[in-house]
Amino acid sequence: MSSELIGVWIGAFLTLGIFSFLYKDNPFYKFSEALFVGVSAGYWFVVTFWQYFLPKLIDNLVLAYTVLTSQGRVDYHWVYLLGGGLGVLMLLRLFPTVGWLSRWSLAFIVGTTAGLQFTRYLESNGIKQVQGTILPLIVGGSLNTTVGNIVIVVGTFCGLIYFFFSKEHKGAFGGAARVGVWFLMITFGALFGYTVMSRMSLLIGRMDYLFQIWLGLY
Amino acid sequence: MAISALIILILAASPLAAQEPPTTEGVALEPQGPPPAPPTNVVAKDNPNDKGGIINITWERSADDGVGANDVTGYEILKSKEKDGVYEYIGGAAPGATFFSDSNVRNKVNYFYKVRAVSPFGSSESLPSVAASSRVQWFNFSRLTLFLLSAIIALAIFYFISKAKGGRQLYIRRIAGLEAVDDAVGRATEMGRKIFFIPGIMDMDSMQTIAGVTILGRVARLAAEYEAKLEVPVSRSLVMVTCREVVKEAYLNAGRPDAYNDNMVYYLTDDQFGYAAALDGLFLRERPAAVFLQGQFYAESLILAETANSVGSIQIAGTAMPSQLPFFVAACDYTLIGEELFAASAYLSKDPKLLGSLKGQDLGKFIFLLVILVGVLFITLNSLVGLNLPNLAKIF
Amino acid sequence: MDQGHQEEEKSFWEKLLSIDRRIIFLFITVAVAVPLFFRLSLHIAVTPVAEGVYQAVQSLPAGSKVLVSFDYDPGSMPELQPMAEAFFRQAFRNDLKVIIMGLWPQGPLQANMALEEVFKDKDIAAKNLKYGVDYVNLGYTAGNEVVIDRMGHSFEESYPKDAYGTPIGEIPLMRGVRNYDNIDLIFNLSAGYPGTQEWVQYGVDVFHVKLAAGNTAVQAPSMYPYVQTGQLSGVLGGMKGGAEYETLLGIPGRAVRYMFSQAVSHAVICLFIIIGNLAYFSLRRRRKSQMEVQG
Amino acid sequence: MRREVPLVLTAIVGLTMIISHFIPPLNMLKDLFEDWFFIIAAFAIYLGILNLIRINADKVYKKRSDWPFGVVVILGFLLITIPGLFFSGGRSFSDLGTPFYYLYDHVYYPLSATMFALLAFFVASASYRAFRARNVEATMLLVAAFILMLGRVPIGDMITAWLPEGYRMGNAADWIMDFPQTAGQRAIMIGIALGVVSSALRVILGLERAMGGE
Repeated sequence: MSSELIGVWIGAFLTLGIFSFLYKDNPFYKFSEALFVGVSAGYWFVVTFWQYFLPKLIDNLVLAYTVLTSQGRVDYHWVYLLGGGLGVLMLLRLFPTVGWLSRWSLAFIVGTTAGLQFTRYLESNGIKQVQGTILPLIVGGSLNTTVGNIVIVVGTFCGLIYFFFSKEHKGAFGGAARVGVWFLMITFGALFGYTVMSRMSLLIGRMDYLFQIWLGLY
Repeated sequence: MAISALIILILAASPLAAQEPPTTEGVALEPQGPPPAPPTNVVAKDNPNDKGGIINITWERSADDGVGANDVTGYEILKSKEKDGVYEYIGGAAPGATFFSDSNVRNKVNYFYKVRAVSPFGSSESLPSVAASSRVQWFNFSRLTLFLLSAIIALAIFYFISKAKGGRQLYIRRIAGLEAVDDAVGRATEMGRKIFFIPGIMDMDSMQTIAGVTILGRVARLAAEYEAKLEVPVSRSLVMVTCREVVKEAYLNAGRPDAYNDNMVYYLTDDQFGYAAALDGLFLRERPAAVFLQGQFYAESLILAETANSVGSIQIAGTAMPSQLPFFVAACDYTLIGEELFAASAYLSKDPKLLGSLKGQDLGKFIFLLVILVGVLFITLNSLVGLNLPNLAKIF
Repeated sequence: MDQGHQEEEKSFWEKLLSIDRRIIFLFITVAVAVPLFFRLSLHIAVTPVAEGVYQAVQSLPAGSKVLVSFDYDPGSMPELQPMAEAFFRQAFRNDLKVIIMGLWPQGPLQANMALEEVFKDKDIAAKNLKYGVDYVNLGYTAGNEVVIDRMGHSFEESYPKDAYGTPIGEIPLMRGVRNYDNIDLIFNLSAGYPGTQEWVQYGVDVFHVKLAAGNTAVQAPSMYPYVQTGQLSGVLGGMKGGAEYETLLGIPGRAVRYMFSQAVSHAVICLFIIIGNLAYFSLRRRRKSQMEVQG
Repeated sequence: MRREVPLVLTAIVGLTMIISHFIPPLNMLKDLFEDWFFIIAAFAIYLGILNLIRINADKVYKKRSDWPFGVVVILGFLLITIPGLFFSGGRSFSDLGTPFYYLYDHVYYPLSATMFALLAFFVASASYRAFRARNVEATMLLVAAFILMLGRVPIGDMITAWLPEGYRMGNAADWIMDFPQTAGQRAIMIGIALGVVSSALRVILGLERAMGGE
């Protein structure tokens, strides 16, 4: 038996293990699930080690050290020690007495995400989308585009009205907000349909694996 | 003639021709025609809006690129520190290209550039560009709109927060689903069953978790007042710590510190599906009267909502994850949609800072709505009556 | 209607609603599994957004350079792998030069798997494509959207070497490729973050490159606003998107074959929703009429 | 120290990230902070893993119910970590043919793909038991979902074949996606953008209670 074939059998065994949950919770499923939890933790451990920890931290420190020993000067790359230090603080959460120190590293993470997202969201999801909504409402010669443009402008406009919080939804304003909700619901319907599509595709993929790759039925 | 044109075409398309290293002393092939016309009008300029270190070079294509003899296989960009000095090859560009950016320059140093058109039959150089140097720009003007908008929204938020702190009542509209919080908690008390509060599966660095935890504060307060049983199973250790603080404070404020204990908030597992499966089991066993799903959810949303629905719980959900919202809307009694989640936390806590920032957000929306309205009006009038009003999509 | 009949009707709906969910699971299993054994040539309707992707590639003259970023892992293979294969077929058929990269660690491996599949095609094998000349795999670099941003200045900064350790300066295809200015189209296959949204925000909006994308079905709807603004040339959504792409190319493959299962499973879900709602409404009506009696 | 340092740190880092977006010479700081971010994020992942191992080791040690599965978790972790760190060619650990890739392909991938495939079954069960047209809004959602689900597969066009071409279910699905759906997405996107902006600002300014602010 080739290692590839053994691999396919292992994969099929684990696939059936997870699927067995559909009948009822059982030791076979519990085994597969526990293995999944362990293996996925290990997977991320390995990936973060080689792809973040090593290149971003160790490599920079090694560089700083090489400069220090070969040229005898303190290089800018030593600042990575600070980043590494903040990282180590994160691990202190495991120890109740000093666990509060991990808030420092979390504060750094929160600050970076907040700062990055502030400008990024405002630009790409705010300004760019507003620009995209500035469309002519009447396009000569194309009824489809005309209707489409009107739908986009009205839908975006009313949808935004719905998200207005400092004015009561009454009268014309309330009417617009209600139209906005309809647009949101149609959007959710579309998302719903696409999510179902996606999940079914994954199931098809697994079934195909069992029937074709494992059993070779067709 | 036809055959030679074919050969030229093949040579031009062949990857080998394009990859031949730059040579000035002709090519290995027998010359079968004149060298291409040189590129013209070479302009070198500092790359705008950066910290320097980049010069952009543009040129007009050779008369034999795409038209004429149509035999140009690429361009080579040459650089020198002196106009009549020795020019060095610094990079190439594909046929049809008219742009190259040199990121190997020092600020405030003058450079000259030439562009050479290359064909199988030789090459020809353009005249040198005028001197160009890169320099530091202290402000990125291409982001001026973004900057102004950020500033306006930030200032508005400050203004409204200070107003709210000063005791001004800021109006916030009714949010469907929030009234239901009282009913849900009351029902749990009547039925003598538990309330579960799930603050999503992400850590405290998610804005949605933070909003969810703020809502938890209010729910806990109500639970303390009604003497309902509240449980908060979480999937992150720091979320657990934060939730404990929040729930404890709520019980204290409700005058029921005795009713609080740390076991109300507990950690299950970090693993997404492990957490979902554990909650599934809890819901089935405890048959809670009410379930709150407030925070950042992923694929597990569906499993949670369906199970809670099947045991007959009142469900009040809220998330800003568009792809999970449909499941909540379809399977839960009330759902806070996107921005409503953030608004709800302000609404419930009556915290002036939250209320003020919500007002600031609304101002941002107002600006966006105004721009859309005026922009659409202008562009429609332009196309209808042929006016020449500014296109806001380009300016904004 | 007499009381007894109503009694019977109510118990029927109630029973129906409370059936063991394993029966529902069984239905889905059958709906997905059985059609896999049939080879039906279904008519696949092509959406304008998929056409947009196809045209973006088709309109490139021979020799154009396409950067393709594989931002997914095997978890999304059923949805994205058919698109990857179809893309390579179209690119090689039109003699485009392909530069492969990945923002997900497993991405470039998915590319190799797709290439392996595509090279089995006789017409493409006949072209005798050479690594480093006709296509190159730069591999993966950590850093998410930051990589996209830094590549705008220089590819070499983020990818000093290809996936096999060759410095990119020594790769014929990479000569003359400094940054996005030398790229004619970016094609992105994405299953989440980082993915198409980041390519739009950091690539298109900043460096004005042309971008087309293939997405999982969960993500695809969120990309439509970008298509409408022109930030994105087109988007393929899920397995169906792959099937459309295969149809446009005239080479029906796996995605087209899977469509029968997909169709039947969708029909079953719709049927479930209808039955569930019929039961819900008939029960609600009954409860209402009971309340009136009590009132 | 417990409260002030994190607040100040968040403020400094957040403001730097925003300002450097507009002031080109500060880009260097932004790049540095981003690198640190990845380093800390890596440690955060390690923290989660250590927690997991600790909990499972505890479970095994104290022989709690299901403790043998705790052993499986730990063995599963070692199963992929040891080859991944030591026997898979270092940085090219994920190349085709390495032991790490083999385990990934035949253990991790089938498990995770099947976990997600389970959702197909839950979608089915939820659609039967939970998705009700309980009001106008939910009805609109379900109708749109119907058109999409049927219109995106050949069935939709088949059952509407009696309609003229261009007006069938597939076209309706296209129309919904191109226009109303785009508009709805856009409203959500803009709303979320503003929500993120104001939350980010509150966090940076230390106004968020949950983050230890005043």
